[in-house]
Amino acid sequence: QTAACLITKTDTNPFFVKMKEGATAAAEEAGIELSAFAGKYDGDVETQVAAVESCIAAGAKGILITPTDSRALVPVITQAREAGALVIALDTQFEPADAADATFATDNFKAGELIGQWAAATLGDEAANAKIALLDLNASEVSVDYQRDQGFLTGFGIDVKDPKDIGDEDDPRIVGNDVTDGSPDGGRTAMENLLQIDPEINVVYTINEPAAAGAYEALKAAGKDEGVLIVSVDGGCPGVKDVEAGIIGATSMQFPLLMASKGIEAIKTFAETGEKPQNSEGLDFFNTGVELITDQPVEGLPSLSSAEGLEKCWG
Amino acid sequence: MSDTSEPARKGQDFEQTLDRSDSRVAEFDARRHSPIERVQHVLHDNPTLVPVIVLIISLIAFGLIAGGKFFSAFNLSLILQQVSIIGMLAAAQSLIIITAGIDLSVAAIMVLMSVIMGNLAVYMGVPSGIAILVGFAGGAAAGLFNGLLITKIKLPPFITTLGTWSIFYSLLLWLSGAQSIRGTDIDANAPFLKFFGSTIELGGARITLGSLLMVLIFVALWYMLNKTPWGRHVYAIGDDKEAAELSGIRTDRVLVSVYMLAGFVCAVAGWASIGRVGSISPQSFYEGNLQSITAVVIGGISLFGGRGSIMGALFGALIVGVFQSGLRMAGVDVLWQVFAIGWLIIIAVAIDQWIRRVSA
Amino acid sequence: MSDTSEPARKGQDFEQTLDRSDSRVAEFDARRHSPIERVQHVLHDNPTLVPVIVLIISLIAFGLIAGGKFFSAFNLSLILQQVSIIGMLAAAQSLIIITAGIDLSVAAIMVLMSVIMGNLAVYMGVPSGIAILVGFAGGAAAGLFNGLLITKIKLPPFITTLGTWSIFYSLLLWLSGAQSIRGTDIDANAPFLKFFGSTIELGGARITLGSLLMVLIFVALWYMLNKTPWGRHVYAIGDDKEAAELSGIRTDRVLVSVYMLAGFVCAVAGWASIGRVGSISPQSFYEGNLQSITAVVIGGISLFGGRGSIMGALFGALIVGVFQSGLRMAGVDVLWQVFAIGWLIIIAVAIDQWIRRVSA
Amino acid sequence: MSDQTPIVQGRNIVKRYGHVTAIDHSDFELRQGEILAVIGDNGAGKSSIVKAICGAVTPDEGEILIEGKPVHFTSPIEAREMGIEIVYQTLALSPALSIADNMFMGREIRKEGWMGKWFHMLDKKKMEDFARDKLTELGLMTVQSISQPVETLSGGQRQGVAVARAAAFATKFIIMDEPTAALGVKESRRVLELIQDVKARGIPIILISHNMPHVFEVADRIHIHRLGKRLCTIDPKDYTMSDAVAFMTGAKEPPEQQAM
Amino acid sequence: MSDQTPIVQGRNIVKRYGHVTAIDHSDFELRQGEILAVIGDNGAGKSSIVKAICGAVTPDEGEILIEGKPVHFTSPIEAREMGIEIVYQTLALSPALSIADNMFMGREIRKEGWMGKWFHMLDKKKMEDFARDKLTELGLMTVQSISQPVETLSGGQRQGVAVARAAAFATKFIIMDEPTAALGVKESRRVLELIQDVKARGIPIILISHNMPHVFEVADRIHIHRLGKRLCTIDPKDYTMSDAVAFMTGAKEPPEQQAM
Ligand SMILES: Nc1ncnc2c1ncn2[C@@H]1O[C@H](COP(=O)(O)OP(=O)(O)OP(=O)(O)O)[C@@H](O)[C@H]1O
Ligand SMILES: Nc1ncnc2c1ncn2[C@@H]1O[C@H](COP(=O)(O)OP(=O)(O)OP(=O)(O)O)[C@@H](O)[C@H]1O
Ligand SMILES: OC[C@H]1O[C@](O)(CO)[C@@H](O)[C@@H]1O
Ligand SMILES: [Mg+2]
Ligand SMILES: [Mg+2]
Repeated sequence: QTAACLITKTDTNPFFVKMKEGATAAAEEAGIELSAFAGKYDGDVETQVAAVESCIAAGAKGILITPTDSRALVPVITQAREAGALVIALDTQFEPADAADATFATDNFKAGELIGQWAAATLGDEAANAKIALLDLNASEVSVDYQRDQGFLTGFGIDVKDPKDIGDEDDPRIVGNDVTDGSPDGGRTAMENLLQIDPEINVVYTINEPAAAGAYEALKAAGKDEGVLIVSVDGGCPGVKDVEAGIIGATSMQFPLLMASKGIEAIKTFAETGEKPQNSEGLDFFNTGVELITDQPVEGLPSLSSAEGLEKCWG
Repeated sequence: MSDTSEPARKGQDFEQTLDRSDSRVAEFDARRHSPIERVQHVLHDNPTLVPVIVLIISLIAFGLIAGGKFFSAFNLSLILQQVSIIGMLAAAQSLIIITAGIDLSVAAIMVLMSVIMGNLAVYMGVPSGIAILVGFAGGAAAGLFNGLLITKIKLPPFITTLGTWSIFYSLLLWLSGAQSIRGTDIDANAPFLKFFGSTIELGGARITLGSLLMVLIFVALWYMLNKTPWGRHVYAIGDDKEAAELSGIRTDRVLVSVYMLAGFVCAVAGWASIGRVGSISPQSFYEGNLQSITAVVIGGISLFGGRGSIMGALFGALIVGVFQSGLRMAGVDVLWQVFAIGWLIIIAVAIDQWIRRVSA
Repeated sequence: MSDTSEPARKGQDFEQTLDRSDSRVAEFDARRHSPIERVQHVLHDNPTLVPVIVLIISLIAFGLIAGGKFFSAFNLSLILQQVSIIGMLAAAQSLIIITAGIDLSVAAIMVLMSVIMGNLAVYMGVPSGIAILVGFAGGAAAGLFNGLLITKIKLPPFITTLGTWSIFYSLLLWLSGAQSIRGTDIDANAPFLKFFGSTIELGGARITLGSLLMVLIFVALWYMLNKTPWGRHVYAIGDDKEAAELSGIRTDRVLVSVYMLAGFVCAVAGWASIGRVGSISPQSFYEGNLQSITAVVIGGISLFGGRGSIMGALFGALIVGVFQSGLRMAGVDVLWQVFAIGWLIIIAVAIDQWIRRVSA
Repeated sequence: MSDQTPIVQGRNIVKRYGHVTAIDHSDFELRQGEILAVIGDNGAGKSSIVKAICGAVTPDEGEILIEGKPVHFTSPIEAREMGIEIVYQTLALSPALSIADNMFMGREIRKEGWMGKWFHMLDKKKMEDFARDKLTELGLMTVQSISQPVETLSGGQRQGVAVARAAAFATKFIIMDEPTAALGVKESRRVLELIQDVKARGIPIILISHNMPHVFEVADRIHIHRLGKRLCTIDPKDYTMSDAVAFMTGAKEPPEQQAM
Repeated sequence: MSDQTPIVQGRNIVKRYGHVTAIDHSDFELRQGEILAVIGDNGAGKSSIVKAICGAVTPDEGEILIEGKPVHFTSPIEAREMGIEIVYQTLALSPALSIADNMFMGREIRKEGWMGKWFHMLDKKKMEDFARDKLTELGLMTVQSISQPVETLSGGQRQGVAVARAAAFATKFIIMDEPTAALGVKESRRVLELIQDVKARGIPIILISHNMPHVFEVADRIHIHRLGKRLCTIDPKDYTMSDAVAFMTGAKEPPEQQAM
């Protein structure tokens, strides 16, 4: 039987929990023996390194990994490849991307860009006077964090300066950045803090949907639950329901189950034929796609309604 | 003193002069003290003044740096709101630190209990009131578990709660499936869980019931610690456990009650956190343990036990809140906020040491 | 004893019989001990045996559960590799815990120094050797900072290092710009930074120089603690600082040396971590502090100071490594791994307590 | 219960600490209304045997009877609840708490009325008044304030607090483990007077002491402990201090033990 | 330096603890080759003044001269380096370490040869032999093994270890703060003999004690401390114990102080 591994960033994020469920189901079907690993926190390089090593020791044919640090894990997966394993990055790319045999991921910059474009289009002329709050992940600025943040700003039409640095922008429309740890309590506090700086905030970017939920609570408590656009990324079912309820204006849906099933499929093919998967055309990764979910579609920006979203959502 | 009427001719010869001995108590000339010494003395006699003063100074400092907005009733009430959950954890933590213990599991107990309340009330249709009571019982049970390990198996509190933190944390991930319970689902099925999120408007200030609850918890615990026999016993245990045992305190029983009460307070904080956060997320308050300890030490409660007032922890939590809010309003990067909190801890405790030195 | 030749007619009357007094020392009949008591006694006299036995039992248990692969030379050497960095941190932590302190900043010092070494050698063209020496000096300086706060300002170690952890952590995020330094850049510009990643193949086993370094550090520190005057002083301070001071130890100086040495060991671990991870990641080892403490307590070193052998921490780290590897190979969910480590901590220390009870 | 029944009787008590046997099949007896002195070399096991009697350590073997009834104390609290008070060699005071708090530790007085009943509120004033009275009675009021933390007292002053506490609350008997060791001449005398006073109230006392003049002054009987067991008990009227010292140090054979 | 220069001279020493003044402008003097006893009520400030002399506490005011030269000890280590040894009331032993380790604390013997020189290796055997010799000399070898942790000793045995340590290493003078307080009759006697023995070696001793017979037996002069200051010094040959007690307790006016 073919052995394979799935290594996710954490076990506390529903996104990865779903990904694991999807991969486990797909592996069972494909007759692959899958072991799952996860870091203890976002950025836990050490645990992921140990996990890759254990996979090598166990003679895994393929490794699916969501690298918690896109640079730091390159050396160890290079070892894994030398040991004959197929390494596929899920969700987050390595730097350089070709450090892995393939990547099945959301284009995180694109995910940010879509909600940025949506927000700008929704505001129309008012976009020039927008007051934007940016609710990011944490002080360590991991790749998904800056990609989404900078993608959003780009989509909104703001000069991001260094595209790998959060917060170096000087556009007056930005009220400020704060961190949320991707959790509702962090989202709420961060939103309150930024409202303190400027109560007129009318656009809120959030790193993910749990943070968006917290931000909404803060707005509601401040009596500003109407008239503020909250945008987010993820497409988890709770988030899509929040779109339906009008809490989140628009969200970029990712497809963790697709990443997982594609990954398992690729390992199966590799084990049988030695063939490696191909990237999407013109990209250095296989794009598992991103869908904009909103109940207020805007011109020129394809999107799905929350009802359609609920059929595709995960978790 | 003895009621015999025979002449006091007892003991060895040289002791015979004793009845004539002087019974004066040493009285020394009151010398003049330098102003700084006098300050030191006043603070030494009222140790909780220190965090109060630090709090006032930081309020003023940030008022100057961050501008008038900082001083608005709204902002001040917001800070109170923001510290309410960590403040409650700090209250629980203080109880334990006064016994010379430490509890690394407070935040895990709190989140675990909020998940249990949510699962029961939102998904399983249990009436909210009962779900909350189950959560309270769970908090006390978690505290009991800690307390029994510490008293019966005699494990050090640090190690015990390092271990139970892992256990409670994995349980909460398991129970929640790592998923948050959405605010709208709570609103629809069990709005009472959000009770402590309700606000009272009071001229610009928006005070949540959660903030009031925090203050109430502190006052109640302060009363228990300072005005009841139980409180004396808690302090005595923290001061010198063996001496307390020998002088007739059932130290194990008191310690277990302290851990249970702390667990219960954590569960109450868990309920309040639902109102504060608006949803129930297994990922929240991951750093709540260290944050609660930070508040306690900034509040001047000794980690060695037996010394310090629980009110200090309230001020400690507020100081941290003021710093975070102030730095944010002054536009300081998160990075440097972490840096500033580090120095805050060191400086606050250094001042405390300076005051205590007066008696050394 | 006195050299006067006059008859020993001194003191009060009743003392005159003393020269005839018996000089026998109490000798009590050796009674038979139950087997379990005998085990307890043997373990009590050799406390480091406990973690060794736990280690052997867990090796056997996981060999049975996880199958033969677990026992391969390859896997065993891998475990050694995987614990090497936390092991070094645990060595530094043990030093401090033996003085009755605790260091919450070890992991931050380590990562900060690896970032400094990397920035200098990879980005600024400083020769690797010098960059590494700068890192070592930095580690010692960070330890000095902790040590001075603890001895001069008399802050409790827990609070000091809670504060300096924040400070070091924010500095490392700042210096690194929160970006990792890539392995390929290190290979191109400063391969020597990866020195400790080199492996020696030894029939299936792949032993890295980093693993050997860890063992070496433990042996060296063990020697220092047990065979030199300095080591006696470190233990005496942990046992009773005031008594040590009064009996002539310059306790502050020794404490500062301990913190500096610990900081230095952390910096060495920082260098080794570059070889281990293959790159320099500012976010790694965020939980290294608690992990190092876990290894130390599982290794039977008392958090109250003065008791336990540093070798225990090595075994403690290995036990955790064996557990994690074994559970991983047995396909246990991370969630339940966390759960198991929680119980491991509690049970290991409970056994330790049971043995110590023999003397209570 | 006849007047002959001893207050405390210990039979064949054994206590081991790891490899050390501190009490080696020793007997013990305290009679009604008497002051029993326990003397012996350092390390003879005097503290250990009285700790065994009051439950501060649990004996490994042997039997303890209080007023003829077997007891199995697992903690000194149980002994205390029977009216047995102990002044430990280590004093057992909480340094950071006040003198009054320490005196009432574990038996605090609550306010009268509903605040005391329902909210367990302490009656600080009553406790402080009582503590001040007791210390004054003992002539130990050389302290500056009753609400002063015990850690600010000298060794001798602390001893005074511990003795006063025991004297104030005992109803069955008091054990004093070297109560005057740290005390000055004047203070020692006060404690000796106090001991006799307590005896006059009908409460028997076990006094461990190395001070022979003190022992011979106050004791009704002297229990001589040697190498972990009771060597003999003597009447101080029948023997001299020299004899006692000679017995306890092994310089002289003890008398044949009659049923005294 | 003439033979008349006192070994230690303290002038106008003041030490305050918060609100309490423990030493109140007190003088102090220890002469060559003598045994100076310090007596006084509990809390009179005896421990405080000797601590001030040896650097264990830093006086707030006043001057201390050792052999005529002003010193400003900031820690007892500096005093120790001059050959001054102290037996503290609290003993200052490390419970978990062995008797031998404790005796050599801070002045361990290293192995001869390169292991000692370069790697600071301890010579355990030599230290244990020396410790055993010293304890045997003092007749304090009632312990089971020299490598036994101090925490397994009785109070009296511990005191013996502390006294033996001071006697073994002092070259200038020794301060003993109630060294026999916890000791049995036999052990006290040994310590008194030891004190005289040390004196015979030419090393002066400061002895704080509440035991009048002991004081009058060994002291050359008696310093009487009362209410934080030196009341007077007397020659035990000129006064009785009753006089001394009367002075120290305030029952009698002290003699006009001549330059004795
Ligand atoms: N906690 C303990 N652990 C190990 N040994 C102990 C312990 N307590 C006492 N011992 C040993 O038991 C023996 C008797 O001690 P104990 O304290 O009862 O003597 P004692 O007669 O009270 O002496 P002293 O007059 O010095 O107080 C001693 O040898 C002592 O070393
Ligand atoms: N660390 C301290 N903090 C506060 N007060 C202290 C401290 N040490 C001593 N004192 C006070 O100083 C005074 C003198 O104490 P000291 O210990 O010198 O007395 P002493 O003469 O040695 O008494 P004893 O015979 O009881 O040992 C006492 O009133 C005591 O309460
Ligand atoms: O924490 C960052 C991670 O969180 C997610 O957005 C899921 O919620 C992932 O796509 C990303 O890798
Ligand atoms: Mg005793
Ligand atoms: Mg004294």
